[in-house]
Amino acid sequence: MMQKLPTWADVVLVPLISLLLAAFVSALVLLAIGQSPSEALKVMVEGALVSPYGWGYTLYYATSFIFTGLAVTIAYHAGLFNIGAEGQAQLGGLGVALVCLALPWPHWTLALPAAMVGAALFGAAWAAIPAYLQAKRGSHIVITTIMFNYIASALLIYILVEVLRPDGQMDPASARFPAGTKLPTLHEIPGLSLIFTKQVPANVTLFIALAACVVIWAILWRTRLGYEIRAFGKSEAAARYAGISPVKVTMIAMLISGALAGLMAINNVMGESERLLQNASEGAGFIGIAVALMGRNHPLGVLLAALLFGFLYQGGAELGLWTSIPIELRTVVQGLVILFTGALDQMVRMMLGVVFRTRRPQAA
Amino acid sequence: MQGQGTLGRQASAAPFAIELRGISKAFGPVQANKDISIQVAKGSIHGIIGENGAGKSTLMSILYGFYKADSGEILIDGKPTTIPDSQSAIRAGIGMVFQHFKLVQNFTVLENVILGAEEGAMLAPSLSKARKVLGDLAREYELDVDPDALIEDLSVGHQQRVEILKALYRQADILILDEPTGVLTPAEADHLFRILNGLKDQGKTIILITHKLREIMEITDMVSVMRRGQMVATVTTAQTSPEELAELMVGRKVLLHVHKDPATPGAAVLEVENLRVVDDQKVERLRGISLTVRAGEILGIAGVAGNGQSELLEVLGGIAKGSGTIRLNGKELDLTGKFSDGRSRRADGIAHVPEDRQVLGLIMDFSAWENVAFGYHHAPEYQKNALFMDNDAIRADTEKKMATFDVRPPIPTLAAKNFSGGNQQKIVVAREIERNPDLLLIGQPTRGVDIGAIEFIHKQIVALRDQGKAILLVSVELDEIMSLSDRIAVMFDGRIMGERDPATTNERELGLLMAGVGGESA
Amino acid sequence: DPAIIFDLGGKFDKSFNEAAFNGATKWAQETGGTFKELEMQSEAQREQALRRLAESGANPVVMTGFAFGDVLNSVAPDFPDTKFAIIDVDWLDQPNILQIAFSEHEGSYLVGMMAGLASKTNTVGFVGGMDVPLIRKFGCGYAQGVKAVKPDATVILNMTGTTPAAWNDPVKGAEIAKAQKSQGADVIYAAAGGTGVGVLQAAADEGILSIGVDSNQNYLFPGKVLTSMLKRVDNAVYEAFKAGADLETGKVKVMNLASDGVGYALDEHNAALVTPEMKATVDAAAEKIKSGELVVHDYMSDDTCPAATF
Amino acid sequence: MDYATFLQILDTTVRLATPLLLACLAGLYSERAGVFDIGLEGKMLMAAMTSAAVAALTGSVWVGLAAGILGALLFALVHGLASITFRGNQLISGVALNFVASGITVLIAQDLFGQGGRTPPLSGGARFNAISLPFVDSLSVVPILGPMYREVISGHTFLVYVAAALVPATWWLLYRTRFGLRLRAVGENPASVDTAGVSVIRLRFTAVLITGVLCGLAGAYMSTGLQAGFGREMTAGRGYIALAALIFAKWRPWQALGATMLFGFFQALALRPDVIAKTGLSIPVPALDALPYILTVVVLAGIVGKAIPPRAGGEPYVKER
Ligand SMILES: Nc1ncnc2c1ncn2[C@@H]1O[C@H](COP(=O)(O)OP(=O)(O)OP(=O)(O)O)[C@@H](O)[C@H]1O
Ligand SMILES: Nc1ncnc2c1ncn2[C@@H]1O[C@H](COP(=O)(O)OP(=O)(O)OP(=O)(O)O)[C@@H](O)[C@H]1O
Ligand SMILES: [Mg+2]
Ligand SMILES: [Mg+2]
Repeated sequence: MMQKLPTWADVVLVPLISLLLAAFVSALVLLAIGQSPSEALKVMVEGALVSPYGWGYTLYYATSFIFTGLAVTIAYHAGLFNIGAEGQAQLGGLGVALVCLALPWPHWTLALPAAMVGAALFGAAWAAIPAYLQAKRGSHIVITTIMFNYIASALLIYILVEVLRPDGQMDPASARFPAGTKLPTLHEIPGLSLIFTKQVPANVTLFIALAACVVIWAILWRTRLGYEIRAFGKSEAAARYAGISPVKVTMIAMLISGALAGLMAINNVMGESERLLQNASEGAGFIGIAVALMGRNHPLGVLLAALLFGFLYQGGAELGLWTSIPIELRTVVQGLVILFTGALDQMVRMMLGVVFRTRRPQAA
Repeated sequence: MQGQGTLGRQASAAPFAIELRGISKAFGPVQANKDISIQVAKGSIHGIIGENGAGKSTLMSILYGFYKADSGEILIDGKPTTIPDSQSAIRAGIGMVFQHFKLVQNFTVLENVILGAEEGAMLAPSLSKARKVLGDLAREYELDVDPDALIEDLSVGHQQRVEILKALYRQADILILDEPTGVLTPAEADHLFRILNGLKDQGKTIILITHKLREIMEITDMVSVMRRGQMVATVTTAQTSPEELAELMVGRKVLLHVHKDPATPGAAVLEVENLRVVDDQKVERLRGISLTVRAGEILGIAGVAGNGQSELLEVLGGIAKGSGTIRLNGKELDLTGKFSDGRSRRADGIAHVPEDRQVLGLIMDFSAWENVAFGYHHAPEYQKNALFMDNDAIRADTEKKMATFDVRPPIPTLAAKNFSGGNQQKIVVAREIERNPDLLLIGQPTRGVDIGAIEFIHKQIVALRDQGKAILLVSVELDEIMSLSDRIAVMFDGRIMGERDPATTNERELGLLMAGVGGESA
Repeated sequence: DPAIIFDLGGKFDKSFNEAAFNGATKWAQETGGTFKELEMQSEAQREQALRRLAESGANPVVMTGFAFGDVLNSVAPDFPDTKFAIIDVDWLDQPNILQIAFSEHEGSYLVGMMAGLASKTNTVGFVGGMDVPLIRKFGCGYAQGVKAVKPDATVILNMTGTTPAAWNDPVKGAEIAKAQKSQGADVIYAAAGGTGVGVLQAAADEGILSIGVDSNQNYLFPGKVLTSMLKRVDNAVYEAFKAGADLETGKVKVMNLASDGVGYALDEHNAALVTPEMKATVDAAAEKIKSGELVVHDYMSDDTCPAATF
Repeated sequence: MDYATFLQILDTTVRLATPLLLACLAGLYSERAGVFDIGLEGKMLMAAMTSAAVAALTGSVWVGLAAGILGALLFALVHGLASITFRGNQLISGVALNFVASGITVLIAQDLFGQGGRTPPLSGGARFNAISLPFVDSLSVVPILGPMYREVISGHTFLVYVAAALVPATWWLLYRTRFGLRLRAVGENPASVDTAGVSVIRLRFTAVLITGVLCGLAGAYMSTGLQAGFGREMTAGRGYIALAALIFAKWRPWQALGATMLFGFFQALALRPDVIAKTGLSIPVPALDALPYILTVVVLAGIVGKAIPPRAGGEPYVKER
């Protein structure tokens, strides 16, 4: 029997303990392959959090994860499990590339809004088909979005190789974007450049991501649309009773979700690589799932979880650079975090339930 | 108390088929069963009654090993028996027909019957044996079903037979039936009772859970009454009366009739002509309904559950699509297109208290204030500006409505799931009635609601009528229909069988119509 | 310390990256020095890896593969004091970059001759990795070599894919090899990084001969690998490491047959397969190429091939 | 395309369809029992690594096979714990385990062999070798069928024939035995099984463990049959294609054979751009790669017959709210 936990325990304690469990198992894995967990942690912390350089990367990754985390979050509130953020982010990258390459942009302030529209449109379009199939034909969105991830990657390979690759270039990538599309990095922003004294990949997209957190929060809890999305996500039957159109909510929620996932491309494609590469999203769509889960599907939580995963990602990269621990440790840790926060959370709750049950009589 | 009578028999007669001692069971914070003891004599039909949520199903599920009791003991034929799972219950000779059938929809009857009672690792021998046994049982007890039919193609009545066959195939001596007649027409119910009497004559023991006092009086030997998780009495049926049972059930004298003045009907508000609804499985659930509700009157729709009442409410409320014509105050409503949704209906002046508040009427995880805006979240007074909702305004409105309807506790931020059923219903009724609609659709207004709330809700309905509003009331409780309605229409199999004046009709006449016997319309 | 970044196949691809790794290890063993190393996992990491190594003070920074070209071009100016060396690239123009290009067509020509001489079916195969001009350069040189000894021979050319995944798909390599065998090929040249291991494996299983690439792969399936086209990436890396901070940059260094940058492998594992006549024929051609008497057409010079169509 | 080429492509099809078929049948058991499993990929990968690693260390492919099965079983067990015992989200558990498998296989292989997450190449008794079926030579003279028998049917490794045999075996188990009846029932309506006195938990765990065993076979085939050694991410999305095939097959064993053969055929075709080019059609290779996924979406959209999953699928069985 499930013991009901106090809300604070559910919101704070459960993710925290899940995280600790994931860390514990990761440490066991490290010990098993003959590495020192404390050494690994030290490298990760130093590489990701101690220097402005580390923060530059941690924030860069976090920016991407905020977008995909929010994408998963808004779909989740509509009762839809969007596993397709990865494919949507890839298509978003295509949108960014097409916009950036279309014109000799004079200044980034002009290119950025246009690229955002491109990213959001392409991401949303890629979410639209699974959404439509779910809304109209009841095709399970989890499976269709998985399929669409693969279709996206095949499509992108085709476009990069056959269409966007400039003559004479060997790697499957688009041409470099014109100089006028270069987004200022934190190093180039007055004020912040005092902290970030060297070139870092984190760029103005970070502020767009923060704004997106606020916007998504406002949509979900302050607008009729958000109200309808949440109601529909809790009970489709009741939503129908209240005159909320399942098709409309499913479509809109997924379109927003896809647009958010697509917007991630502003960060990595426009802000960092400045050209479209194959598999540019690098699994950030999947990490979005973990970020949303950890963040309890709340924009503030997503922000914090994105920072955590940004740390994991950057710290993991540093492990790959400076230790003999393969970078794949990062994937293992991510998997464990998802496992413990998303699938074994009930186990944590049960454990806590026992604690709270034994504690209560003493307190009374 | 008459309950002592049973104890008196203990010394002389054979051991009880079943004896439960001190059974308790909690689901989290809900104490579903509290220290329950009951004895059931061998070869008898023992009734159990109680309001919704009294704990009847829980108790029987414990006996069947589906749930584990927190404490207490079970004696079968006088021997203490532990029933940790259903397998043990089956071994102890207990069979149970659940309130919600436990059948595999896309299996055949035969496959469902042998499931869990196979003869060996191979299916073939089990199937041929079951085919033969089923033939025998069918002859013996009038339990015909096609052994090769898929469950999903069978009517509920037949599905129930499969459940009974399952139990008999496992050679159950003790048969538990949980509200078996809720889904049956009176004729099917009579058939069932013949079967039960036949089984009783064979020496089998039967426990029957039902809400219907008539059935208790008709078929049981003894009856136990439960209230709020406790066993309040066990009496010999012959020595009690429906009134006494009702009083035991709710814990105080029941008001049989609602006080109301005669109706003064005005112009027709709702006119329905030849309304048809086809469900997802392509089954026609409404087969040409025509009816009229006028201002200032309550039209009651009586009928056994599942005869199209839900579909009628849903199509009127904009949840389901249909064909035919519906006019509200003379204006024809959209039945299939863009405006055939709940939002349009509300805009047209139709309020709807749905039959199932937990599934339709409320979002259980939403707070009370969010639920008060539910369906009316587009209302201008709930908006701050073009973009944002005015949550403060909704909370203020909620406080007001909670005060008017005496919702307890009056905390707008409390989640709906944390209110009791009666208070949940009050929130829904408050939300819909306070909108001052021209037409109120109200389904099962008092299902699972305690008696105080029943009276209150009934009064609100009558008050709305007296303001000159039209009300369409659907209820499976004949008493409620009889006491509230100004006119009664009886539904059977998607049709209106006839209309009666509550002043001149009686339960017997309505019961016949509900069974599809002797209606005037086809 | 010097540093090296390996491309997607990873330093144990038994081929291109492994050759680079061997060069680095050789330097470390000889000098007792240490070097930083890094394996790419994805396209998008290239820039971070490069910057991080440059920032850490590594000098020179060597990277294997043309895929780094574009990224290096934008990173190098930010680290004017760091020297970079990049293999398989010759189109950049930065003062602190040394570009190292190999004449793979020449080496491929030699192993093509070997294949032509060893083939009994008059049909030989070529399995390329990612379909890019560089790999066509291998294929084209190979085809010219085959035709030089057997003008009527058939050369089946297949590429594994169009993305970097093509460097690391042994299953596909094996299946393509099997397909080529069924089309009659009895010698198959794999120029496909990690994918080539699958080609060599399948060829060994099917009882035909294969030709390795970049590193000496003869030992992988002794008696089954006819020879290996050596691309002395190991030497390139070794020399870059040895030069250290004094590495001469701002130019393209061409490593060809004459400078021992490419060649073919002969050792105890394939001694039985290479007859003295074969060796003599091939060595003679090699001398002619070195002397400039024989010019092997370079596909990348004009994107055409006289001996094969892609 | 001439007959020999056609046979050659079919031969490749059989080889490439085998891991899909094994994984698809694996998924069938779990999903028929009501436990969704998008973690087929991870289990295969894990099995591929453990089997190749142990085969490399012991020199015996049989010990390797056993290790592969154990590796996949370990993951199946975690999935069972998460989704059956602790009633967690089955989809999330699957996603998570795929992540873990993707990373931990490399960590372990790197720790054991220090070759960048690869195992050394397997040879001799450490891998499955092709089996020549009887009468290959004498039957070769039979027109059409003779070459077909020689090229397509004969000459595969042990696990290919195991996979083929598993199709009728699964059908028989599912539709002719008590276990199959219960398994199907628990995926449709676990309460029916529970009230019939059969443990839902045990049934589902059994199914999930069978899934583990079959994924073990699929992964072991990848690294010791199809290839000779493990390499990082070597399953390359085959677990997801198998899942797609399972939907395409509407959760039925014979149709699973058909679906995986079809998808295997696409993969085989994608390896032969020369053959496609000769047909005059210009189908880009990425389009062929994407075809299984597109077909699955088409099926899911109900355009080619609707795929109705087991009704209780994806939902943990909760008796008490
Ligand atoms: N599986 C369960 N999990 C949690 N709570 C439950 C469960 N089943 C029943 N309850 C709760 O236990 C109480 C008793 O329920 P039970 O179903 O036994 O009532 P009942 O008398 O059969 O009512 P009804 O007439 O509506 O069938 C109710 O409050 C109900 O909400
Ligand atoms: N089905 C309907 N029935 C009645 N009125 C409607 C209906 N749909 C829309 N309207 C009215 O038309 C106007 C514009 O519709 P619209 O759908 O844009 O509503 P809205 O207030 O913007 O809500 P939302 O932002 O949730 O879509 C609203 O003022 C609404 O009252
Ligand atoms: Mg609107
Ligand atoms: Mg009940």
